[in-house]
Amino acid sequence: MTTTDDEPRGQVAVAMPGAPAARGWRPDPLGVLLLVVVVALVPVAVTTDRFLTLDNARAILAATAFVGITAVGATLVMIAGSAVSMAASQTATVVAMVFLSTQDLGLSVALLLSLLCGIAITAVQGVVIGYWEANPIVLTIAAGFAIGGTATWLSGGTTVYAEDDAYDVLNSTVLGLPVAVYVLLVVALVAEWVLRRTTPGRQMFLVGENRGAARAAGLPVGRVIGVAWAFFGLCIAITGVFLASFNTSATVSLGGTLTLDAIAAVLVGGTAITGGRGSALRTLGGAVLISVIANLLLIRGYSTGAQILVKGVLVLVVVVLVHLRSTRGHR
Amino acid sequence: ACGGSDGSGKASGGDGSGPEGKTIAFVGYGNESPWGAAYNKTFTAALKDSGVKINDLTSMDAGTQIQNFNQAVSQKPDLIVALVLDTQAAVVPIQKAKQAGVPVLLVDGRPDPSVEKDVMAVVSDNPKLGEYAAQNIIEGLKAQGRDSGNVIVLMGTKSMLVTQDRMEGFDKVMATAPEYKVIEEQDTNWDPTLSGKVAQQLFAKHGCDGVQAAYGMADYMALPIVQAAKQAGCKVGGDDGLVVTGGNCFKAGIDSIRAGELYGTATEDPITIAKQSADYIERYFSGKNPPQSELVPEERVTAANLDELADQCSQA
Amino acid sequence: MPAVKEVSFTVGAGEIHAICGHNGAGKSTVVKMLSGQLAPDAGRILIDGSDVELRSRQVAQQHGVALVDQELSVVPALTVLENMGLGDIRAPFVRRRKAAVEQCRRVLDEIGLERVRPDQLVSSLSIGERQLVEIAKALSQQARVVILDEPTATLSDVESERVFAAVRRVAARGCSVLFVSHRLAEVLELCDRVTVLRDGATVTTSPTADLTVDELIVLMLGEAPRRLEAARRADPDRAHALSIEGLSVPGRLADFSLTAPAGRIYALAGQLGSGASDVLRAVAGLHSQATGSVRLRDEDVPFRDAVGVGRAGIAFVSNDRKTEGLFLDKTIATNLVATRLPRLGRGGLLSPRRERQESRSLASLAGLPAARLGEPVLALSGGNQQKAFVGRCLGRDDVFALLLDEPTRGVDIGGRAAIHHLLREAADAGLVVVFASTELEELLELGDVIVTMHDGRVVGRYDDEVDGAVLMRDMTKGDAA
Amino acid sequence: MIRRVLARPERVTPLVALALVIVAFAATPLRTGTPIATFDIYNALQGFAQIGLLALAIGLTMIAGEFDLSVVGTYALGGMVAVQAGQDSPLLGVLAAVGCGVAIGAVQGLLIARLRIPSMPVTLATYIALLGLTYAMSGGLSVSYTNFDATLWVDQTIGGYFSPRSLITLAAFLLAALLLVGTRLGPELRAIGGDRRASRVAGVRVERTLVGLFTASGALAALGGALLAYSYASANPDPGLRPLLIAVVAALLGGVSLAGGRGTPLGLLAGALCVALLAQVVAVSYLPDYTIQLFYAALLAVIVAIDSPGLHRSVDRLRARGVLRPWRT
Ligand SMILES: Nc1ncnc2c1ncn2[C@@H]1O[C@H](COP(=O)(O)OP(=O)(O)OP(=O)(O)O)[C@@H](O)[C@H]1O
Ligand SMILES: Nc1ncnc2c1ncn2[C@@H]1O[C@H](COP(=O)(O)OP(=O)(O)OP(=O)(O)O)[C@@H](O)[C@H]1O
Ligand SMILES: [Mg+2]
Ligand SMILES: [Mg+2]
Repeated sequence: MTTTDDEPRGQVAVAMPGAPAARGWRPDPLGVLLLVVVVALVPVAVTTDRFLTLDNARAILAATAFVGITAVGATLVMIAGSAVSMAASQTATVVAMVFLSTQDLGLSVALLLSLLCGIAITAVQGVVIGYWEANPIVLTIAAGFAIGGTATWLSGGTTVYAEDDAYDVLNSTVLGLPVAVYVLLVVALVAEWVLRRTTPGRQMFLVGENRGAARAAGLPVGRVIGVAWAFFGLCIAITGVFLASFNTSATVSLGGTLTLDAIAAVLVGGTAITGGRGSALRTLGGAVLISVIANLLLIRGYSTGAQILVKGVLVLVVVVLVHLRSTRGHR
Repeated sequence: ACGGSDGSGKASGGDGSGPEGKTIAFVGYGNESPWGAAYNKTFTAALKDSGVKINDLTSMDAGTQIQNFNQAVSQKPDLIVALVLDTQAAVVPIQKAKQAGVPVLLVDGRPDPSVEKDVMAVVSDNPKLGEYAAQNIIEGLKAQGRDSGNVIVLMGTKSMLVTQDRMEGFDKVMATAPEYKVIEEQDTNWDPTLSGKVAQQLFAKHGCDGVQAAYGMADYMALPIVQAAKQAGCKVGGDDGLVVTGGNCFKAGIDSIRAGELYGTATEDPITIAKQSADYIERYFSGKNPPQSELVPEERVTAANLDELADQCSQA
Repeated sequence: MPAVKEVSFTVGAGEIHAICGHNGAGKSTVVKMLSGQLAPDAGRILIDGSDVELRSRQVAQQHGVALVDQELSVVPALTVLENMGLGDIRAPFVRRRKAAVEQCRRVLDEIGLERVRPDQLVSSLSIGERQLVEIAKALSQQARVVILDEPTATLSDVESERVFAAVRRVAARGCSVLFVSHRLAEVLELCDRVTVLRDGATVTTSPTADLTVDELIVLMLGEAPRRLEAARRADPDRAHALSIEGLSVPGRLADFSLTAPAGRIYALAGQLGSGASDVLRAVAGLHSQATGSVRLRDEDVPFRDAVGVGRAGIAFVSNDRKTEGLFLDKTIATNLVATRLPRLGRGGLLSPRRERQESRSLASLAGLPAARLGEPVLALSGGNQQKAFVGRCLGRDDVFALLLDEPTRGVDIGGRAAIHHLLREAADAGLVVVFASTELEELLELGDVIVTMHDGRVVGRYDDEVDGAVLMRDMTKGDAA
Repeated sequence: MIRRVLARPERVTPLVALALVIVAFAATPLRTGTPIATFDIYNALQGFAQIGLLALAIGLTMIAGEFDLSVVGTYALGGMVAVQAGQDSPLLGVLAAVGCGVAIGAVQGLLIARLRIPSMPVTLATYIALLGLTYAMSGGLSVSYTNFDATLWVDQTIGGYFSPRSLITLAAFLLAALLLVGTRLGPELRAIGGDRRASRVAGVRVERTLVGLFTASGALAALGGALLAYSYASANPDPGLRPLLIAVVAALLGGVSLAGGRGTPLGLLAGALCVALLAQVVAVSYLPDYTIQLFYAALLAVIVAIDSPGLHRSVDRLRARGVLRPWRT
């Protein structure tokens, strides 16, 4: 209990090297990964029959469209710091039902109503998350149960059909690509523009990075988060409308695995789940990358299991790299 | 008007006192499934006037269903009517029901072979449905005058007996026309969105000229194939377009056949089987000793007989 | 840059040894190395004459080192009892509740926390009580070396006295105590010897009996601090005032009123827990339970709503730039314009050109290098970070009042002068400036009107010349030194 | 008073929730006309066994401020491994499954603790990968378990109310409770969830504890999956997200918060029982299946409200403006 007698007892002598670490070029792990993936994909792609064809490129884009649109919306929400929504697929399903059941009012009215419905359902969650600081995961799990349960209750589980097939125009192709692909591109560009060039977009980054600081600075935290969720709702609604048109009918399980697929795409796009960093265009890239790999495996005849496994590993690797990159230089 | 029964035995039990006052534990599919919803509605309505009390234990979650099945056994109803999601998991509850002396009527999917003898069954003729799909494809391709062709198949959840039975029937008939080759079989999990996605990629992989026919195991899986083909720029139907066939006929499928896109489908509509199972129950309770296992007659649906079956198929 | 270059000192058994130095001198870094949180790149640490390698907190504990960290390190989610045993390597794996409760009760009583129950959640304690719990925990660990890094920063004088008594008891048992503090008078009173650090190196070690506070300050800073003459100006237009009436925050602040006209700088003098900081936070909309009324330029300020406060023309600089201030990962430019985005374009659109212009002009106003605008704020030194934080609120024509909580926390003397200069200019430009501080020098240097506070109430108000000793007496509610 | 109660929701939430559900359960005879049978309780406990270990696995990680989404993947894999490895010896199957769970949990724990990555994306990725792995192992097919002795054994009734499966689950909860209440581990877990920096400074071995925690979580989930597969005599390659969501509901009802630092194993036990009883209430009163979703939604809504700081501030604001009457404390 004592530090012994008189002379040198608790002596501290510390010296640290004088020069700070050289701040030269450092490889960006995410960039390196992308390079590695692309380099690794090239020989596989070249040796895979019918992979490098225009038709296949089209198919990959078409397969990306539905999940991609929702993922772009989810990017904004994740950037604004509210992590993820567990209710995306239920919301898309409800929107699809609304869209088909209102077809008799005319395509544009149906479109308007269903988009509003998606925005309203999702924005309400966003407002609660933004203003009340509710935990987004708990809230959206609750919302998922509520939406799914109510949809089953009200529809009685029956399939919803359209009275009119005007919606078929949404299934048409332009220059060989389905309309949904163009919509995906537009949505991604708009989202990127909103994030980079508008006040609410910039504020999403700020709120997501440090909500406490944003609040103390008097930024409209609740409103910003609400806007992000409303945009997300719009994206889910667009996905729902396309799902409805593509399937021509809607059932309670129409949304399928949309929720997790969208989250995977956002994560592979390098958006940080803690908020404050990310990009809609990179999410688009992430969604395409997942599709490319799934397509490659499909064409090479790998099982569904292998496709899912590779997707999971890809998400894991990107998550780790994104994290390493974000903490480079500090900590 | 019942289909072939195996005649291996008569359903014993049923005291012949009629359905009045009897209790049924109904462990069916939940209303989340449109097929289930239509079945549940028709089935309940059909038994309404008979005085049978139906205890609703339906669920679309496989685990909950098994638990509900056990619950049903403990309540010792006069009959358990079950449409099970996980055939294998239902084996133990069925054995328990047998021990407890509660009769079980299995509807839709056939029981696991190990308990085949322990239950009554009103089952869809799944092998037949697969055969019909193959017949549609062969007929369609022949009509186009093709002497060769590639076929893709998008199945329902592979782990289910329903899927396996249909594939068996399908493969059997396809074997009779070796000039047509099945080049892809993908499990798309009864998921319309996934079917569409996989179809898109298969068309890209093989090109429009690499696929002549497609089988989507249910109409809601076949229609996304049609959409995917159209979006890939492939011709659907007509003299030289893709021949697509479905199953579990739905209204959307009928409409599509009318539009000349879907070549054909087959029944297994929930209405027919609901009515037949309700009828079976009335016979059972009235002591008419229905056969232990009944098959629901299935119909092939094409443009030729569309009008006769449109009504039956348009309920879900 | 090494945070610590060359530090050597020796602490005897039973000695209370102080480490002093200005902000950023490297005191906490030394403490981190001694407590196993940071590995030294070179050098030796000896305990009882033998070399030790303190790789982790656990190893440090095995060598008998107990620590009170500079940052409050009790876990609010646990009870007092659970916190006492948390991370203590001597605590048995299987908890023995009865013995632990008794021990905890005794330790709490010794440090003057008779009111606190061992089963109480720490989250229900005040900040001062939490700090005392942490100190009590370290002192009860039967350590050979106890390190206390600014243990009294959040304590009242009475509480501090209790801590000193406990520290003396521990030292009397033969334990070495390392005491880091900015409160120089208490250092001289409590400690036997003091080691002064400057820029990461030892300046000297000397017995406290040979030193006065002024001599110690000279040792720390290298030269005696120059005191700027307080320039006091008359109030211009009275309508431009910020007036606070009957502001109360339950448990923190009682019935505070102040009218602060534009042009003069108002200083709220008070130690942590005095309510000075709470006045500013309440006005800034960060205390949702606040009551009273606040008016700026004859308009009501919706002071329970941070967004409304901002819209009413009040900008707030909190005392914690890390969690409530800057967006550390974002660039300096982004941080500078973060609060004025709606004005950098029309209809919600940002104009990159105007953003660039604005951030450049703000950087030059705040004295930040324009060349580094694209770097993340994190790369700046603490002082420059603070400049960016304060600079963010300047040069806005929609801001009429600046509220600053500890505007120069952790900033060296040069940076401090620069920030003071900025605030002075802001006041001259017609802004209401109110700041809260615990530092006498800053209060005297910057405050035109000084309001002293203690225990949630105003003690005195000084519009004219005032002696630092008077302020100190007010702030500690003790007798004049 | 209310304030003091709200300060410790980990004690109040599970008790109130469980009390409500028990009342609802006790009231079912009013609706159905048949009294509650022993079997009803047995079956509710079977439901508890189905979800309990999963809820414990995810709940423990939530106490430490983490969120292990991969438990449902481990759950599926555990079932598959147990069925494939345990055809001859059920014990071997369980051991193999738990071994897999331990390995998966340890790897994740190392990633999360060493690199300090948020657990949610890591475990989400692992979940997807495990799903793929299980799918690949079985070719997408349900694999049946032919050792019927084991199937009958795990579900045999013991004392009318219990089965070995529900007893094992109960034992896991009690063991966890014993460990967390009786040893340093409990406060340490909550400290890690409540304030990680402070725990490090205090000397808690944060990394080691986290690795251990994820390992335990993986083992529990795999054990749960294995027992379930034995009980069903088959392993399903894709259980869907629903078990996960229900486990989260159970944990939240058990007084755990996603923010971490709060919760006890006994609370989790109450939460899991609550969810199981609720399912039983819906089953025995012949309510449609979707009603249970609405119940979950309603219960979660209450929890969201209790746990929303912004809502508390709004209430404070209203009270400060005199719109609401102040709390009596
Ligand atoms: N993690 C870190 N990385 C880099 N530099 C650091 C880190 N922590 C501290 N520093 C720097 O090391 C120097 C010494 O810091 P330290 O915290 O030891 O100062 P201090 O004397 O305790 O100051 P104060 O009185 O404000 O507590 C400062 O220049 C600081 O900026
Ligand atoms: N994480 C970092 N990355 C890059 N450069 C850094 C980092 N931290 C500090 N620097 C640079 O090192 C220099 C010294 O920083 P440091 O924080 O030690 O300053 P300081 O002495 O504490 O100054 P101040 O008193 O203003 O806090 C600064 O120019 C700063 O920009
Ligand atoms: Mg320090
Ligand atoms: Mg510094």
